[in-house]
Amino acid sequence: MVSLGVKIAGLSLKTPLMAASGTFGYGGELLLAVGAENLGAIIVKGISLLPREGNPPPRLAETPCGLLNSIGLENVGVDRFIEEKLPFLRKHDVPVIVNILGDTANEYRDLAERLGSVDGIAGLEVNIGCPNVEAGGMSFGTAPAASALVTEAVRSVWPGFLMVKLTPNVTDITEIARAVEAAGADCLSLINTVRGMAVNVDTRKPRLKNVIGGLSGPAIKPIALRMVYETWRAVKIPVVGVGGITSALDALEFLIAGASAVQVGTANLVRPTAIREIAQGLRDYLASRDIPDINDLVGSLIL
Amino acid sequence: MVSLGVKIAGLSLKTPLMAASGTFGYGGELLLAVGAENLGAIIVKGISLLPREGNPPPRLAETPCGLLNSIGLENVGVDRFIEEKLPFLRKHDVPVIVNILGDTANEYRDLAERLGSVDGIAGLEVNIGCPNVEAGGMSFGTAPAASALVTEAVRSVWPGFLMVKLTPNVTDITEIARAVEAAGADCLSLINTVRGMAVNVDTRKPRLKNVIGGLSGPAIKPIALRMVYETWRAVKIPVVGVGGITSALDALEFLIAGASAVQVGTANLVRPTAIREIAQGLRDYLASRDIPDINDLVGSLIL
Amino acid sequence: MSARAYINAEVVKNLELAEGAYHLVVDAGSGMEPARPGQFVMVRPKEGLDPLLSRPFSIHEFEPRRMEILYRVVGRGTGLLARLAPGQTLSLMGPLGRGFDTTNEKVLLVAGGIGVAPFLFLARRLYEQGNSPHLLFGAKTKEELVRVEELSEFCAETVVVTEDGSRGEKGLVTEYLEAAIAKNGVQKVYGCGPVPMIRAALRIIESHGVPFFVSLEEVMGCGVGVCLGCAVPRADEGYLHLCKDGPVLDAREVKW
Amino acid sequence: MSARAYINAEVVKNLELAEGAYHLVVDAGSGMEPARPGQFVMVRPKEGLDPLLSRPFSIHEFEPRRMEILYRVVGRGTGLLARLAPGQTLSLMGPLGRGFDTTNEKVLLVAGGIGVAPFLFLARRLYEQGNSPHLLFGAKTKEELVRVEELSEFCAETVVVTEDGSRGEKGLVTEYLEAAIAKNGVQKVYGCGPVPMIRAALRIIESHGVPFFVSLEEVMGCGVGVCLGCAVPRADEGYLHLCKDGPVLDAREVKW
Ligand SMILES: Cc1cc2nc3c(=O)[nH]c(=O)nc-3n(C[C@H](O)[C@H](O)[C@H](O)COP(=O)(O)OP(=O)(O)OC[C@H]3O[C@@H](n4cnc5c(N)ncnc54)[C@H](O)[C@@H]3O)c2cc1C
Ligand SMILES: Cc1cc2nc3c(=O)[nH]c(=O)nc-3n(C[C@H](O)[C@H](O)[C@H](O)COP(=O)(O)OP(=O)(O)OC[C@H]3O[C@@H](n4cnc5c(N)ncnc54)[C@H](O)[C@@H]3O)c2cc1C
Ligand SMILES: Cc1cc2nc3c(=O)[nH]c(=O)nc-3n(C[C@H](O)[C@H](O)[C@H](O)COP(=O)(O)O)c2cc1C
Ligand SMILES: Cc1cc2nc3c(=O)[nH]c(=O)nc-3n(C[C@H](O)[C@H](O)[C@H](O)COP(=O)(O)O)c2cc1C
Ligand code: FES
Ligand code: FES
Repeated sequence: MVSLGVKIAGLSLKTPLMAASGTFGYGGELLLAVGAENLGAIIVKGISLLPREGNPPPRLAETPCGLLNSIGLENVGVDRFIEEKLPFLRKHDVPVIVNILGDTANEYRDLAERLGSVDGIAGLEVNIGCPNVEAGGMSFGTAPAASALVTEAVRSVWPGFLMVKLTPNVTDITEIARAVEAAGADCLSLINTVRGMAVNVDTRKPRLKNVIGGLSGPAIKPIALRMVYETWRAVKIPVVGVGGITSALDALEFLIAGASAVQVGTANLVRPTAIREIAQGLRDYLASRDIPDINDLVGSLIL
Repeated sequence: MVSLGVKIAGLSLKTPLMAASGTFGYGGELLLAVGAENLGAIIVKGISLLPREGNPPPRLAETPCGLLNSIGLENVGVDRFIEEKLPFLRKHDVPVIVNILGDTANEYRDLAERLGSVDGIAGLEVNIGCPNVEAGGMSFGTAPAASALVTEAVRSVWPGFLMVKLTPNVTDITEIARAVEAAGADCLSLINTVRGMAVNVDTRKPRLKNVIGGLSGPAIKPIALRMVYETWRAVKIPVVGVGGITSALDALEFLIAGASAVQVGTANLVRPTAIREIAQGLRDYLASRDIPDINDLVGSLIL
Repeated sequence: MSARAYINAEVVKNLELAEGAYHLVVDAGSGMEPARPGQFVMVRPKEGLDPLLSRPFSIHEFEPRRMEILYRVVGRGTGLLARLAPGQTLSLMGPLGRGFDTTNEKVLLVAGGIGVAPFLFLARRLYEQGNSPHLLFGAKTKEELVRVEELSEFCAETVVVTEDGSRGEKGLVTEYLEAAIAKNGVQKVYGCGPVPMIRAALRIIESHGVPFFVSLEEVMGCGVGVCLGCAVPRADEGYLHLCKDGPVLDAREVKW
Repeated sequence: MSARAYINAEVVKNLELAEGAYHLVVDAGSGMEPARPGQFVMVRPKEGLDPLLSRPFSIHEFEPRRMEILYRVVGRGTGLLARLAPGQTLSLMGPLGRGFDTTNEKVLLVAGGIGVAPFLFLARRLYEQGNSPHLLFGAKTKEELVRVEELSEFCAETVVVTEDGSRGEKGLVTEYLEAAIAKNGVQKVYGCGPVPMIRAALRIIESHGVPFFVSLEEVMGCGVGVCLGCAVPRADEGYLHLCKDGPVLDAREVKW
């Protein structure tokens, strides 16, 4: 028997496979398809203090081996999340990580405080890829100081598992990573989507109503993997890899390059059973190579 | 008859399709496959003052809809280029644009000066994605000041057509674009490759000997298109779009989003006749829509 | 087996009925749960990541194991679909979404072009309940009036309209809608077709005070409610999500 | 037609000879120029961008129109190739690169596993020139000794070696190389197979002062010399480019 269990910053996961935020809903739909035993954690769709409508359609456009989305952070807001979604999630034996977002550092803090008052939340993932409303709208995550500010705001009220999710739309991801580490994050997840665009040449309109959206899926895997590797070498806290993982081999690339766990996003849309299949693929890989423990692979890249 | 001719910063091209640097060699191999009448310009493989060996193999790795390369700027050096390669290129009725690279701003300047002394060169494309050796090795193109410095150095000795090629590995491409515009560039080309990585999970080694390489091909098209659109709105000089163009529809996306011309790179490796097919596709598109002139499409995005 | 998984289905038939319009019949084995008229399936090639997303199609006809769709080739995904030969396999997930309400009221079906797809299954179901619907089917030319013979078998009356007058009435369906509602004492209208047709139909139908339910389209990511990609603006505020709240929606709930 | 373009070729035969080893025969029509032994072709699916790159394969046998390759399934591209059925088409470009020199000298061919691929065409050419080569063919097991009957028809002598002794001599080809060179008065050795085999062979062959030419492998982008992807380190400094300078190289020119 091989072991897929991992422990990140004190949080124990049955497998190193988390469902990435925004691609697994609030867990209800896909949990049964995947099976709780295959799922390290569920990261729910990004939650804000107040409900958000999201962007007008079209919100999705396919690109070569990729997906552009401009969902625009539609969500039910923290109160309805706690009332309507959390009870279902609590019933399953899978850690629930809440992805949070806000317009200001204070909003992030208030959100963390509110979530700290309820049971059944294993940790927070802070999405710092959102526009920093107080500073002209560039995303928090593109500046080390703003990234640190948000991290500190959350840390000040949330003593538990705190993962900060980095945006790839930066010149030097390690600079942001170090700032977030210093500000008290327990671990880092990366990458969020890469900003992209597509045009319909028949209508000459952008394929997304919002013009620009976030690129995800296999297309961005090499970018994500590079950033995970760079970040892993730059910080001491664990790194969780996200971006384009659709198969066990993809997940293994990230683990070998330094990720302590990974998140599966777009692949859940393509195949609701993706995480189950990836978990099985990991078991097969370990078994066929007589590797007893998935942790032996983490950071095992041979240069 | 529809017209594919475009004029960028005074340079007339028979079609808006240029062969991107590093994917067309020095023109010899593929020119015949494409046909001079389909080719707006040939941008030759990046040239440095002295010959360079390039990186050890493996230098290439395929990724989903993409290609990672770490050729490492292998080239014959400016003298052999002028002696051995330029005579062949001069014989064809296609503008030759020389892509130049260096370790210091002075090297770029010296190179431009040397190239200024010979005939048959229609313009320069300055690759500012190279490591800035005097400033710790981050690429020139990731800092506005260093980007401007290189541009000014070349401009000081090169009065002719000057295109500066931007790297996408930055937080805000418009900031770099504006700095390069102010420093005297005639036009901008973007994007160069996106830094990426891949791992062989059998050997646990990076797929590239150099570990990190540059991602090109259809996978990066949405990123390139977004940056072209952002840059087109931020500067007054023309923008040339590059990144993942493999079909006429791809080229049209860039033109509609603001590019005055485009470059075709990786697609030349996949199909040596790619540019010929794209040119034909553009003619068909214009004819079927009764658009007489390709220039009518440039920046025609409907929001 | 849960409906939240792709199953392999074997192509039984994939026939071009008119230029660019295909009729696909697959053997979905025992893995597909019974469908209701108006529901849809997500379809993808059995292998590969490009195209990445599955494509949604209304269920054209359904019997246990046997699932049919009617589709028009408009791009890459449907182009690949058109090339599948009998014996080859594809992946599909479904039935998904909420279908048409099939309680016994006097129903008028209004179809535009390939929008007729969901109505065969629906008409048969209504017919079997002893409640044959009326059908108003519009298209550009007679070639586009695909599957009209099969459909009219289950309909109390079938009115076809072509823009070029090559078959049936000449003009737009909307010009014949008024009469169809009034004459037959219609209690409910179901529509599927191009948005301009639906919009025009809505104005007419509303003026008769008759409920109008439409099967809509939007780009879909997952088909199962997790990505929030398939947003349709609500009449008041916010969005409906077509894959969960639809694809059949009350036209008055939607902002047009 | 220039060799710098892909042509459509129709699969005539695609047979699994041994586990994972396939023999593909295509009808390349009139678009393919005559090939020389040792040259290669770039092969890609007729459509789609994923996989993006073409895959290089040695020409196993060639007659006008008819081109054959012998390949082992090792990953995605070869996996897709293995699924092609007769009648389906693929894209190919070639012949490319520089092949084997076929002047009349006493030649020994040293093959390891699927590395035997380029030697059928070469052996036949030499045989037709009245200069049948000697063949030393090593593999793990007898199953991997694919196409050995066809090959030995054109060879003056065929020595097969398997690691498990299931056919012919037991051991590694390199153990029999010394004898093969000495006994037959060999003037030139051609090799194709795994790098460790080539390296070991080189040491032995060099000690006999006999030239050794090898067909090498490296990841290729374009196959026509424009991308500089296929670098092979030179013995002195810098790089050779396999698709132009090779794939057959003088083993002494290469840094091992
Ligand atoms: C619930 C539902 C039921 C449908 N039923 C049918 C049907 O029965 N018969 C039929 O012919 N078509 C139906 N469609 C439309 C069908 O899904 C699209 O035509 C198909 O996805 C186009 O794929 P493509 O790759 O060929 O086109 P693309 O090249 O992807 O795009 C061509 C056009 O189709 C649109 N499109 C692309 N992807 C989608 C998507 N996932 N959903 C909706 N539109 C998209 C694009 O915006 C574009 O305008 C239905 C759509 C929905 C949402
Ligand atoms: C000149 C030349 C002639 C060849 N002749 C033959 C032949 O006759 N028969 C045969 O079975 N194989 C031959 N090969 C090797 C063959 O090209 C690879 O096995 C094939 O490309 C693997 O593709 P894949 O998608 O199945 O594997 P991948 O999944 O891409 O990779 C599997 C392994 O193959 C290697 N590989 C991937 N792409 C290439 C490439 N473009 N070139 C070389 N290696 C690659 C990878 O590094 C990896 O180790 C030849 C290679 C060259 C360069
Ligand atoms: C439809 C969609 C919605 C997403 N919503 C969120 C979100 O709410 N919060 C967040 O941090 N990331 C969100 N993401 C980003 C993913 O969690 C993930 O970081 C990204 O898609 C890259 O991973 P992938 O390639 O596996 O999808 C979303 C992605 C998609 C495709
Ligand atoms: C093999 C290879 C070599 C390249 N060499 C150069 C180069 O020498 N100079 C340069 O500016 N860009 C170089 N590029 C980048 C391309 O010119 C182009 O900017 C990039 O590949 C994106 O376009 P594409 O997706 O069409 O390939 C190279 C790209 C590839 C794939
Ligand atoms: S398609 Fe994903 S929520 Fe509807
Ligand atoms: S494969 Fe491109 S130069 Fe050899």
